[in-house]
Parts: sequence; structure tokens; C-alpha cells
Amino acid sequence: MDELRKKARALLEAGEVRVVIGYGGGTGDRARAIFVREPERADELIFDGRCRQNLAIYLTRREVKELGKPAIVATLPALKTVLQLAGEFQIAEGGLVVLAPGADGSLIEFKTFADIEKYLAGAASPIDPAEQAEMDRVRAMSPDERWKYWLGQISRCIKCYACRQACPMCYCPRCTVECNQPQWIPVPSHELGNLEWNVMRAMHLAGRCVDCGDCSRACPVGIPLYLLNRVLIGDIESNFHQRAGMKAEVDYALSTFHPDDRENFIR
Amino acid sequence: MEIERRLLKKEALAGLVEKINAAGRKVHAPVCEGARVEFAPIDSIAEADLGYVQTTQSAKNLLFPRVERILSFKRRGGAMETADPDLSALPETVVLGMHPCDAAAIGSLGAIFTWDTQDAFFKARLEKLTVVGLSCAAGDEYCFCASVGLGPGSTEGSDILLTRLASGDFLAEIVTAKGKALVELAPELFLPAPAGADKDSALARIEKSFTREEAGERAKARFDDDALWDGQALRCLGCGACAYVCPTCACFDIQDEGTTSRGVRLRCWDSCGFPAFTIHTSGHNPREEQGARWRQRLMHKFSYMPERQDVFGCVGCGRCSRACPVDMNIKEHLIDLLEAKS
Amino acid sequence: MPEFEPRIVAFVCNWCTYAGADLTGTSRIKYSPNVEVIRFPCTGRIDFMLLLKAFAEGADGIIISGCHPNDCHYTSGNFHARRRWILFRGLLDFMGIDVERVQFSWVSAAEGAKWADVVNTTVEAVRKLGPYENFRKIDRAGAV
Amino acid sequence: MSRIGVFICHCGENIGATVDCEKVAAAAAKIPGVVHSVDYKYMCSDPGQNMIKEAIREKNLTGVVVGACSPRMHEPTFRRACEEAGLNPFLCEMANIREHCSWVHEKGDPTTEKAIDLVRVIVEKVRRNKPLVPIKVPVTKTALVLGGGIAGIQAALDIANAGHKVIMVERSPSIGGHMSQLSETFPTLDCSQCILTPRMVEVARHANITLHTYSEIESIEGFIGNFKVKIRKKARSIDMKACTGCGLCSQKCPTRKIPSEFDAGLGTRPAIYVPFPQAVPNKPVIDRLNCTYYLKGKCRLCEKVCPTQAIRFDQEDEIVEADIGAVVLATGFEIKHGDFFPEYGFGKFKDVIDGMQFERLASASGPTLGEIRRPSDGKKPETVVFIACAGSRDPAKGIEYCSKICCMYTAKHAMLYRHKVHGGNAYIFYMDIRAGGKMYEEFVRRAIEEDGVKYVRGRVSRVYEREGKLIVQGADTLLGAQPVEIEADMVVLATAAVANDGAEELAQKMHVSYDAHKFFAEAHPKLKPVETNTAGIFLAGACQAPKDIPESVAQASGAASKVGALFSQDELTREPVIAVVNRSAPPLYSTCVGCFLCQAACPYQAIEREEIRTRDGKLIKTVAKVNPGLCQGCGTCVAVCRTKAIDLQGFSNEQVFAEVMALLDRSEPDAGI
Amino acid sequence: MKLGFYPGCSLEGSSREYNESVMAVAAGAGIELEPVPDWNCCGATAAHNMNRELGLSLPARILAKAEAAGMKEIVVPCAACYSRLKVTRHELLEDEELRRRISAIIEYDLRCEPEIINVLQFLDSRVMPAIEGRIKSPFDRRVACYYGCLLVRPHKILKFDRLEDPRSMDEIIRRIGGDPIDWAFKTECCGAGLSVSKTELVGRLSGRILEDARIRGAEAVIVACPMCHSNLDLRRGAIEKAMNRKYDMPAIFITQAVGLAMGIDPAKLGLNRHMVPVKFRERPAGKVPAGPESPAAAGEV
Repeated sequence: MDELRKKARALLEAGEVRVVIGYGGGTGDRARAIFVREPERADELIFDGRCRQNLAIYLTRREVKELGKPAIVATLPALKTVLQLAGEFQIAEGGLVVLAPGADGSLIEFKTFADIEKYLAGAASPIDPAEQAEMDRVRAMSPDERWKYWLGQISRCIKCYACRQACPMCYCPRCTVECNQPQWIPVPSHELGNLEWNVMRAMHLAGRCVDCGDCSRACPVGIPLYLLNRVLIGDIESNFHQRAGMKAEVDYALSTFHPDDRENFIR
Repeated sequence: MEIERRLLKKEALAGLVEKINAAGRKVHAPVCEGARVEFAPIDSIAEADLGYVQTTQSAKNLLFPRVERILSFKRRGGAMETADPDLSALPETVVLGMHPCDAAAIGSLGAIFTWDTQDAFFKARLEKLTVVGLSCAAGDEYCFCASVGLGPGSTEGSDILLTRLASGDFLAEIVTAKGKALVELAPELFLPAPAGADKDSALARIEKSFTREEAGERAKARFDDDALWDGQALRCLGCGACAYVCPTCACFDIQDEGTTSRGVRLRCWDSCGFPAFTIHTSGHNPREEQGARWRQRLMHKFSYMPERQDVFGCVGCGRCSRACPVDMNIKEHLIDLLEAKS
Repeated sequence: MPEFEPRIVAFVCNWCTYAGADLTGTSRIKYSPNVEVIRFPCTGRIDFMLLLKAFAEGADGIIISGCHPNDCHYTSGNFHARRRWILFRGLLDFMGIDVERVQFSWVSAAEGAKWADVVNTTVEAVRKLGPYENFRKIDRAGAV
Repeated sequence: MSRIGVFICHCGENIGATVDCEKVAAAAAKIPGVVHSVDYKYMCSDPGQNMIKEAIREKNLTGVVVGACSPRMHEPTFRRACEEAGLNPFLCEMANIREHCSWVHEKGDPTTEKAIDLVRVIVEKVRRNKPLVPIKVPVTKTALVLGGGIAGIQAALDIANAGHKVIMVERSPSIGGHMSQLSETFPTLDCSQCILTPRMVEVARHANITLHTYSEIESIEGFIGNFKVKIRKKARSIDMKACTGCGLCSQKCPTRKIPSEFDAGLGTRPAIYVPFPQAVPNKPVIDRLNCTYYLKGKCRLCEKVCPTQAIRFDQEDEIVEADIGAVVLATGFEIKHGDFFPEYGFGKFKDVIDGMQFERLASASGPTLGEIRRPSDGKKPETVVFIACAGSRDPAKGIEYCSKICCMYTAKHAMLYRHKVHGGNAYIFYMDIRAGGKMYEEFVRRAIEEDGVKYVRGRVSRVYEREGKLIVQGADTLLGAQPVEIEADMVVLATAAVANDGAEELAQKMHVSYDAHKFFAEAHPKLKPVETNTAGIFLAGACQAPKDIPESVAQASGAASKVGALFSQDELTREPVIAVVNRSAPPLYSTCVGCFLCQAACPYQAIEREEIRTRDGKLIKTVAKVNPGLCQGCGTCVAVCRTKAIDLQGFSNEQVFAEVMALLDRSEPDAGI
Repeated sequence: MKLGFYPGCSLEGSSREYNESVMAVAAGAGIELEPVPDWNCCGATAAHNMNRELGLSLPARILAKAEAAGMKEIVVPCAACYSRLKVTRHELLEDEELRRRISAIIEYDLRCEPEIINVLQFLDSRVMPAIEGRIKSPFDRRVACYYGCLLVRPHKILKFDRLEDPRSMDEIIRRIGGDPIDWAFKTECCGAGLSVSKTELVGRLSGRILEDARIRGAEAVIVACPMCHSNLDLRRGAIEKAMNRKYDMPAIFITQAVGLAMGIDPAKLGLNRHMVPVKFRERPAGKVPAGPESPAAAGEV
């Protein structure tokens, strides 16, 4: 942790960055995002198992951008998000400093996106066995069972949009949900409105979601949203061999094609 | 009305629920759902989990549903025919095991829904609701009812307030006429209260950090200190979780759904936390920054409501802090507000 | 009890399938009237949300048809559409929505007979599946 | 509130027979927003159209829905009628109740019900139509012709003679292309130089044509009518004005042993050379890769002998910029080289040559002054074997197409050989003779009957050298696949015609699509052979596919007429069914987030970046912008855009959404269901 | 270094010398060849003509046995076995449904991991590097390298060397000091399986091959396939009858030539098993021989 604090203090003192977006202590044993702007407060920075929020969410928020050039303490998913955001022209290479604390206390500062790409190529991102078990359980269900499962899940959605606001890839100032000409998605949180919202959210993240899991963690009623994203991530990987967040320029699944994409359902 | 004290044996609770069901009333109580506890209809007391600290969502849904049809319309010839839902068909409901903070919240909700326009829907539901509160035996670091003029044993808002005594039986304080009417359903279950029943020792210890009046004054005084509000709200994502789990938030949006020939008008929850909450047709947004929206949340509950409805909009239940994805702890921020140098 | 008459929406591209359907007409080939066509410049233009909207408004089946690969008037609209349906069909199936009710096909401007066949087989298939009860039963009018 | 007129057509009996048109008109009248609903026997007739026009004027309609045949049939008719009545044509749409309804269903309620649905769908669409104005795009009336072969020359002359400016860019030092290398041309055997050189001179002299030889395209931007091109004029190391073309330098240049590209490697040339005697421009160029001065800094002999001091060793490449309205690609083709035919000893045995090399042998200006002599020992070959389809029609070699011209030039070669070497015997191994052009078949018959060329129907499996002779092993399928072995003195392979090297890079530079063999892709094989999918860029000659001179010239004139049509008006008008990125009030300015995922989806590269800045120049955000000149209105970007920032005029999100809703909403407007 | 090894029927039958020379050369280069456990017949050119499943299951079972034994690479000296194994591996990897069906037949879920390499690849990539510097007696002979057909066909799948004019065997001969002639019959048909049914046709076809080698002064024909060897060596009588000329040019395996260059005892290389005795005319060192008979005395043919 002190390697990180030393670096943060140095960056702030040298004026290389105006704010360090990192993790600090929260209520009880929770960690929370903190925005260190003075070198003296660098010691509030922590990095341990509790720090899982994808801080890249703050790179596209107006209030944070107005603070000036940031340094971001990046977990593995956050690194992928930085590349994906760069690929979608939301952040520029010189616009931020990326610090990735290693588990062993070491600290890596990535000078260029290419370094991040090389680092990510080698890094594995394991899937939580419980979540994998749930995925396998749902996949094994019959269509009708899956329908009851998902109707049960989405009927509990209260449309607080915490999943949208917590997702770094949902940076659109006016989301289609707020479009009322035409009213694509019903505003009320009845079952139909929730179904159409969750389908649209998953499709709008297809080929862009880096599977950081913040949406599932943010959902107050605990809907397993990661299942929807991972189905699409899996299909894109197996069908089109593309994966989000691995390269700074994006080959986005839905705006590229290959003449002989294979399918077995078109007559 | 003078509060009567009675004793309700712990095994009598099951009988009470049966009696209520027999009387054709629905019973809602906290039910364990995986890692969370939520209010849900129950058929027998066995389903209820009365040892909980706090539910994720409040019971506000019983009075102010997430989605509510307030009218339907059909085109006939040139004109449009409308039809109101039959409010008399609403079921009589009893909510069992609601903590004192939630019970008090009903007052705050009522302050809004019966302020100038008498909301027929809210009043109809309130009228058919009987609240059997349950004092808090234990709070956690999020609870701060003591700091907003309430307490783990406060009877405000409850028709009957049960307090689990050391013996496991319940001290039942019959507060209102509705409470008395409920007792009439099963008078044999309510034994005379033992004289020395000590309620206070059964209550949780909730630390008082400030008074709601101080918080209101300080918020009003620091209204223009943008640095303070923006600083607090930097990590806030602008979602609606805090508003939707909050027992006192009463903002709603009206939506018409259907086609040019028939449809329904629905009322659904809304939140001042959303960026688009205050956007004007012109594109201007009076509350552009998240800091302004966060300030609005505190000001409304601690300054505007007391001023106009003479009731505070926060009952210290701590749900908003627990549900917040980025750990915006309202108690901590209020303390931070009070300590901020002027 | 009269036989169930499914209501099926068809999203078709203007240059190939719409023209193919015209050819079915000029060749006077009869097919069941349960399918009604909405014209798009290209299958690339068809938004995935429209499928859910159609089911929500009471459609029992959907046909999506456009140019064969390499025939697209805009060179790649159908390729993009194919990718979109590969992903969207996978997602709908995972959520238990009945993808058997959605029939995808390539019908060129010269395949009038094939269009009639696609319509008839889809109508029969959906008739066997019956009205889309799952979607009809989805709550939308709010708690009363 | 919209004021829509609905006009239901009986189309004689075509619709009326199975659809109750009155009922449809009556149902339409009840749809909110419809103020006028009638049915008539023949809507597309003059009385029918007049009904529409009068209704527009009397009830000042804001939209017209015609329930009749397919829009692909009469949409233009009804739109013109509306326009004449003062209504914006794009506010008029058709409901297809004939091809999609009356003709394909039995008479009865379901059919009428479906017709009502289809009309209701189009009414809801028209209610949300916006008046659209055709797009006007200015056109620069200068054409760029890429490639100086016969196709390029013909196109340039046709366009210039139509009074427009032309800029021709040719990669090699002289124009003329492959045709200038040919000896005589089939089927008339007239000498190619005689018919080509006058055209080359005409190009050089034409007032409207600016000629850049030894030049390449550096870059091209813009769109139809508004291209900006950068041309790199490679340094010739010669001052073209001072040089008189006397040729002294070439004669004196000591480095003489460089294989001449013009002679297909059979002859040699000096380091400072004019490719061939009739070259246009007839001025030399210094080959910097082989010139001693550039290699070792010595010699400079040409500078000393030049009477007009025209040698400029330090000359730099020069970049010329130009505004262009249309481009004609005429970059031609190449003969397949390389060791892709080891079994024929191509590249191993000196006397196994390709068709172009034989042309140079037969050409009077060639290395052997027109005499057919073996490259190995210069002797006249007594037996020559010509192998047709050497690489073409051979999937194993990766070239499955037929190169179209080899049958004819091989017959010509055999005929020339028989004329020049009396008593020599010529064999041609062939699979099928493709002589489909005018007087082509007669030409081949003459080669067989009068010139005694022996055609052997079969493939050659191997050519190997034995005791000084080239043994050609093949089979004669007409004799029951009898193995055939011929001892030949020289073998000529009619190798496949392939795309130029660099064709792929050029296509990418021009945003023109190309096929698997790197030939440029035409917009439609039958109906648009000289156009590409990129508006404003046309094709001519063998760069699109192997073809002979008559076809190349015909295509060149075709492309020139397309350019002429484009340049015939000052402005280009196009259907306004294009995508538009929305704009809104500050601080949002547009719901576009600048992710540009739509840019990758656009097949026409029609989406550009637009920077929104404050008055003092501070960048607020970068959003997408659609170039109206390029967008063809496919709408793929609209479906890809997450924030619905981009919408397609004529098929907007609101319209298609309303169509789906209307189609499925069968509740009678006032039946109170 | 340890590699998988699939001898096939001919290396244990009519071409035992090929097996001996492969083993000797491998041993000399310090490579251990471990036969595929419980290997079976590869179906050669017969099986896949009769029944596709049989033609694929036989090689698939070999691959399964090798895979089960954890072999990463299998050396397959015989050209027919090499071609069959390589084609089967390719088809199973291409078609998942077929792979499942064949796996069911051989009752093993085959992943097709082991890679198949032929004798030339084995020599080029494994043996030559090991013995490069230690060639005791260079194989200083003028020879004709004969590849036959199955070593390079079907080219789309095998992707080995050039289809019409292969060069890999010539390279190996050069590296062991030999002088490969440039001739055109490298991949001409030797008559293959007709060796028994149409022997005189084999005589003519193989005859033409030997004749072209003879004209160009080759002292021996080098082969890498038991079938080619049997036709060029065993059928020498039929050849001489068809071409009515005497040919005493021996036909030896590439591994025997490499073995000789490594100085291995000819008997160990099985050189005594040939029908046409393997002896080279002595000649003064260093001078390239004019060939058994100089072309001038070509005589009647």
C-alpha cells in the first residue's frame, strides 16, 4: 500500500496529476472511492481485497473531469475498462495516469495503452465458482424454467438504475431509457418495463462489457445481472473471437462483420 | 388516547396472525430472501423473521406502490372515456414487525400526500393499514434514529408496539384505536401487562450524534458552500437506490401507456438523484452537478419539510447508506456537515 | 372453438425480400394472411428492440428476412444484421423467450415461392405453438 | 394535428376482387388524424391522381396514404402528383394492399382486415413523416483518370472532348500501357503501335488533359463531386522543359545491361532511358536504382553530353494537389509471373517464355526486331508449343477464373510464328477455345485451316529438358486421353491475367471494394459494370476483370459517359433518405457520445467527426456527422447507435416504432373494446 | 529426445530394411522412437475407397492410442500411412459432428492433439541437426530423388513441400554430401498398387522413371516410401522386360543413404535385403562419375 501512497504523493506534489482516484476506508469493513487532491491525504489510500469497485466509472463523469488530470488506481477490470473507453474515444492516452497495484504490494505505472495491452494479454481473470455454478444451473434449465427464473428475477427490479450508473461503459448523458419519442422502454418498473430494460442494457453492453461485476454488486435487490453479460461475452468470444477491453482500438462486435459468420437458424 | 400496556405471549403471535387472516386481512412481515430481508405477505408467523436489524426496502410499497394505476382511458367516438380504479377493493392489511423508524416514516409520507392535495390512493391504503410495530433489540452502525428525534422504542406511527422482553414474550402497547380494534380480534391473547415489565432494558442502544434541528439549520447555513456538497457527492453515481429504499421519499412520475385508442395512466417512483429529474424542455438543468442533487436530498428532508410540513423527512433507518453502491453514508455526511468549519 | 389464428409481424428489407414478396403477388401464389409486412431499407436497419415491442403488443410470431449474403444493396447491411441476430437470439433464448417463434430467412427478389413457403411454414409452426401466453401474462398495468 | 388523406384503389378487379375497398376506406376514416378517406377504381389514372390533388388543395392535407400496389411500382407517380399539388412528396406513402394482400389471399374478412391493418400502419407512418428536400451537392467538373493504358486514354479523350478538364496519372514513364508492348492485335492483325500512338499523342496535345507520367496517387479524400487528390510526381532527374528528347544521353549511358521492363526482360536498356521509341512523353527518365551516379556518386556522363543541360540529379519528388469531381480507375492488369509453374520449368528453362515475351519477340521494336528467336541461343525454333490456360481455370493454382484474352492472343501468336518461321510447326494445347467476339471465331479458324496451327485438346502435365530439347508431356483427350509427347524448341505459356501489384493498396486508398483476386468490384455485375459502390468512382478496362481491347475501350467510353452525366449539372441532387445525427440545446448539444461505433458499421465511410466548440474555440465534444453526399440510407448505423443519436430520414425510429404498434393494435378506434 | 513412431505393416513386412535404417539413423542421432502402443493397420489406400467411416476409424484409433500415451509427435516413415493419418486428423478437426461420430466408433473421445510428421520432416528437423557436423563418410553419389505421390498429396491438407517439384529430399541429399540430379520424374506415378494386378504396367511406368534417371547419370534412386521401393526394386525384372534394357541402378531409402553418410554398417541398414544389389562402382575420389553407362553409349532405346 505504501508504494502506492508514495507514488500518489509524488504525482500530486509534482503536479503531474490534479487528483488521485483510489480506494479509502468506508463504513464498517467496506471500502469506498476517494479523490485525493492534496499530497498530505495520500496516506488515506488503501488497496486490499475489499477494493473491488471499478474506479474507471469516474473517468467519464463531468464532476471528476473538472478536477483536472486524474491518476487512477486500477484493478484488472479497471485496466480493461480504460482500454475499452479509449477505444470508444472517451479518454485519451495522455489524459490520465494508470497505476495498478499488484497483490504483492508492487506498483505498476503504465506509460502507454500498449503496455496495458501487453500486461492484460498475460493476465487471467478467474470467474467466481459460485457465479459459474449459477450460470451452469440456469443453462441446464428448460426454456420454460429459464423464463420463470428470469421473470422472477426481473419482477423484483425497482428500476433504480444503480446497475446503469455503476457501469463504466454506461456513460451516455441521455440514455435511451430517457428517450420518450418513441418511448422505447416503459418508465414504470412493472414486469414488461423491467424485461425490456434488462434486455436492452445487456444488448447495449454486448461486445463492450469487460465483466467487472459492478452492476450485479450495485443492484440493491441482488439480481444476477452478470449472467446476462457473460452469455453475450461467451457468444461473442466463440462466434467472433472478439473480447472487450483487450485492445485500445476497438473491433466492436456489432459494427464489424465477417462474410462467413456461422449460424444455424437462418433459412 | 392513553397507551394501554398488555402482554402477548410469544406463542400467541401465531394465533394472532391466524385470527387476522381469518378476519380477511392480509399480513405483511419481514421475510428472509437470501442475503436480504424484505417485507412480504405471510400466511403464518413461521415465515416471518422478527430477529432482523433492517429490511433492504422499506414497507412504503404498501402505501405508495412502485407502480400504481391511477386511471384508464378508452376512446369512444370523438371523446375519450376515463375510468378510476375501485379503491374500495383494496384489501385490509396488517404490517407486523415494522421497526419504530419505519412506523414514524408513515407520518412523513402522510405529510406529503395529505399536504395540499389529498391523495385519495394514499389515504385509502393508509386507512386500511394497521401497523403492529416491533421495538429494536439491536441496531447497527448505519442506524441513527436517536439523532432524528426517534428511538428504538418510539411508539410514533404504530397502532400497537410490541417489545420483546427478556422472557421472550412481548410487551404490547396499544397506541391507537386501530390498535384496539386489532386487539378486539383476539382479546384472549392480550393478557394484562405484568407491573414490573421493563421496556427500556430490552431496547437497542442507539448513539445520538446530533439533533435533526441542528442538521437542518447547518444544511441551510452551508447551502452555498458548493465545495462541501460537491466534495461529499463526488463518488455519488446518481442512481435511484437511496430514494427507492427510503421509507419517506415520496417523489413520483406519471406515465401514460397504451395506444391512441386506449391506455392506462400509471404513477411510479422517481428520484431527485437522477440527473434527468430536473431537466427542462429547453435543455437547461437547474441542478446540473451531482453535488446540487445530493444537497437537495438533505435539504428536503432536514430543512424544507420541517419548514413547510412541520415534520422531518428522515427517520434515521440507514437504508439509503446500506443500499448505496458507493457507500454514501448519510449519517457520516450529516456529522461531516456539522463539523465543517463555516 | 375456431382454430387459433396467429398474428405474425414480418420485418423485411426493401431491395430483396419486399421485392420477393411483390413477386409472390405478381405470380398469384396464395399464402396465409396472418403475416403483415413492415418495410425497412435494409435488415441492418432493424432495431432489436422492435422484436420485444412486437411480442409485447400481442404478436405471436415474427419473421425477419432480407438479402442473401453478398446480395445486400448496401454491401454489408445483412452481415451486420446476421451478427446482431446471432447475439440477440442467444440472449433471448437464455432468458427463456421462445426463439422458435422468431423465423429468420434470406429471400431474394427472385424467390417469390420461397417467401410464400417461409410465411406458410412459420404460420403453421406458430399455430402449433399457440398464442404467446408467457408474454401475454407479463404484468404491465401496475399494482392495483 | 395531422390532416391525412387516404385513397384506396380498386385497381380494377386486382384489389376489389378480394378486398372490400369501401370497408377499408370507411375504417381508415375513423383513424385519428385522417380527414379524408375515399376509394376509387384506378387511383394511378389521371382522374385518380386529380382526386388526390384536389383533396390536397381543398382540405390542405399534411399527408397522403395511397392503398394500392407496391411502392416499388407507383410511389414516384403519386409523389409527383402530390408535389404538383404543393405537398412535399415525402409526405406521401403507399400501403401495399395488392401484391402483399389482394393477390395472395382469398376473398373474405381476414383479407380485408389485413388491408385495413396495412393502411393503418402507413397512416401512422405518414403522421410522423417530415417534409424532406433532395440533397444538393456541388460538383467540381474535373475528372481524374488513373492509368494511361488504352482504357485510360479512351476515357480521358471522351471526357475531355465533352469539354471537361481531365487529369491523367500514369505510374510508368510513358502512357500506352500493355497495348504499346503488343506486336499486332487480333482479330484484324493491325499493328498496335499504328492505332495506339495517334491516341497517345492526342492525349498529350489535348488542351483539356493534364498528363502526369511517372506519378502515383498519394492520397484521396472527400466524396462524389468533391474529391481532393494528392499526386506524387516522382523525380525523373530530367528538366522536362529543357529536354528536347534527342536521345543522346541514352545512347552514351555506360550502364546498358538493365533488363528492360518494356521488353518483358528479354531486351536490355540503359540507366537513363525512354521506354520505347513512340513513348509519350518522349523524354527519358533516370532509373535511380541502377544509375551509377546514384549508386556510387560517379559517372554523370549524361549530364556532360546533354546539349540542353536538362539533367537534374538533385530533383525531388513533387506533390501536386487537385480538386476532382469524379475518378475513372483504368489501372489495367498484369501477366502472372514468378515460379508458380515449376512443372513447366517456367523460370528454370530460358526457352519457356510467357505471352508478353513472345509479343516482344514478334514486335518490330522488340529485342529481335520482330524475328522469332529462342532467348537461349537466338536460333529460330522449328517447333513451338503454346500452352493455353497456364494458371487460369486452375483452382489448385488459386486462379479459378478464365482470363478471356489468352485463347485469342495464343492463336495470334501461333499465326505470327507460322508467318515468320516458314516450315515451323506450332502446337497449341488447349481446353476450350473461347473466341466469342466479333470476327474472333473466324480468326481462330484461319489460324487452324490456313496457317496450319495444330491444336491439341488436352492439358500439359510436364515440360522438362532432355538433350537440348524441351519435352512437352500432355494428353490428347480427343484421341481418348492418349499421352502425347512433343519435342519442342520453345514453349510459350499463356499465363493468367491477374490484378496489378499494388491494386489492393490503391483500392483501399480509394475506398473501392475489390474481389478475392484484387480486381476492383463493380457496383452490379450486369447493370452497373462501370460503376463502383463508392459514388463518383468509375471503372474501365482490365482493372475490373481481364478483358480485350475492344471491351476496354467500350467500358472506357461507358465510364466517360457516366462522368459526363455527373458533370452535366452544377449540383448533384440525391434522395434525402439519409441518416442525420441529432442536435439539441446546450449543454448536451447532441445525444451522440462520440463513441464512433457507427463509423465502423458504415459501408460508405459516410460518417465523419465534427467538433463542437464554444465561440472562443474551446472543444466541448466531438460528435458524429453524416456526409449527405456519401450516405446511401441503409440505416445500419441507426440500429447500431446505442443512444439513438442518429436517425434515418423516411424510416425514423419514431416511424418504425409507430408502425409496429399500429400493426398490432386492432382495437376498433371507437368500438370501446 | 523421444518421439512417437508408427511403423505400419510394410515396415514390419516387405520393407523391413526401411525400419532397420530408420531405427539405426534415429539411434545414431540420439533419438528414441517409441512405437504407438497396440497400433493397428492404417487402412492404406484400400479402406477409404470402400467405406468412409472405416477409412477414418482405423487411423483415428491409431491417433487415439498415441494421444492416450501422451505422444506429441508421431514419425510415420511410410508415405501411405502418413497421408492417411494426416488426412484423417484434418477431417476430424474440421468437422465436429464427424469427430463425435468417429470417437463413438473407436470408443475414445479423440482430440487429435498429436502432430504427424513424415520421414523427410523427421530427418530434416530432428536427425540432420544432430548429425550435421559428424558426417564420417559423405554420401558422395549422384542420385535421383524420387518422391512418389502420397508424400505430397493431397497438398491442400498435407501442405508439405511443393506439389509438382518437391525439393526437401534433394536438400537432405545435399546436406549429406550427395549430388541430386535435376529431373522431371520426381512425382511421376510408379504404378503403386497395380504392382500385383498389372505388373507389366508397373514395369512400363517405373521403367520410364529409371530410364530418365539413367540418362541423367544417376547412380541410384532414393525413395521414401515402401510402395515406390517395391516397384522400383522388387519389380526390376518387369521393368527390364518392359524397357528391354538392363538396369542395375539400385533403389535405396533416404534413411539408408543418411545411415551410410553417418558411417553406420550397411548390414545394420538392411542394405543386404534389396533385390537389386546395392553396390556403387568404385571411382577415383572427387571426380563426378559419368554414370553406369555414359549417355553416348545409350544404345538402341
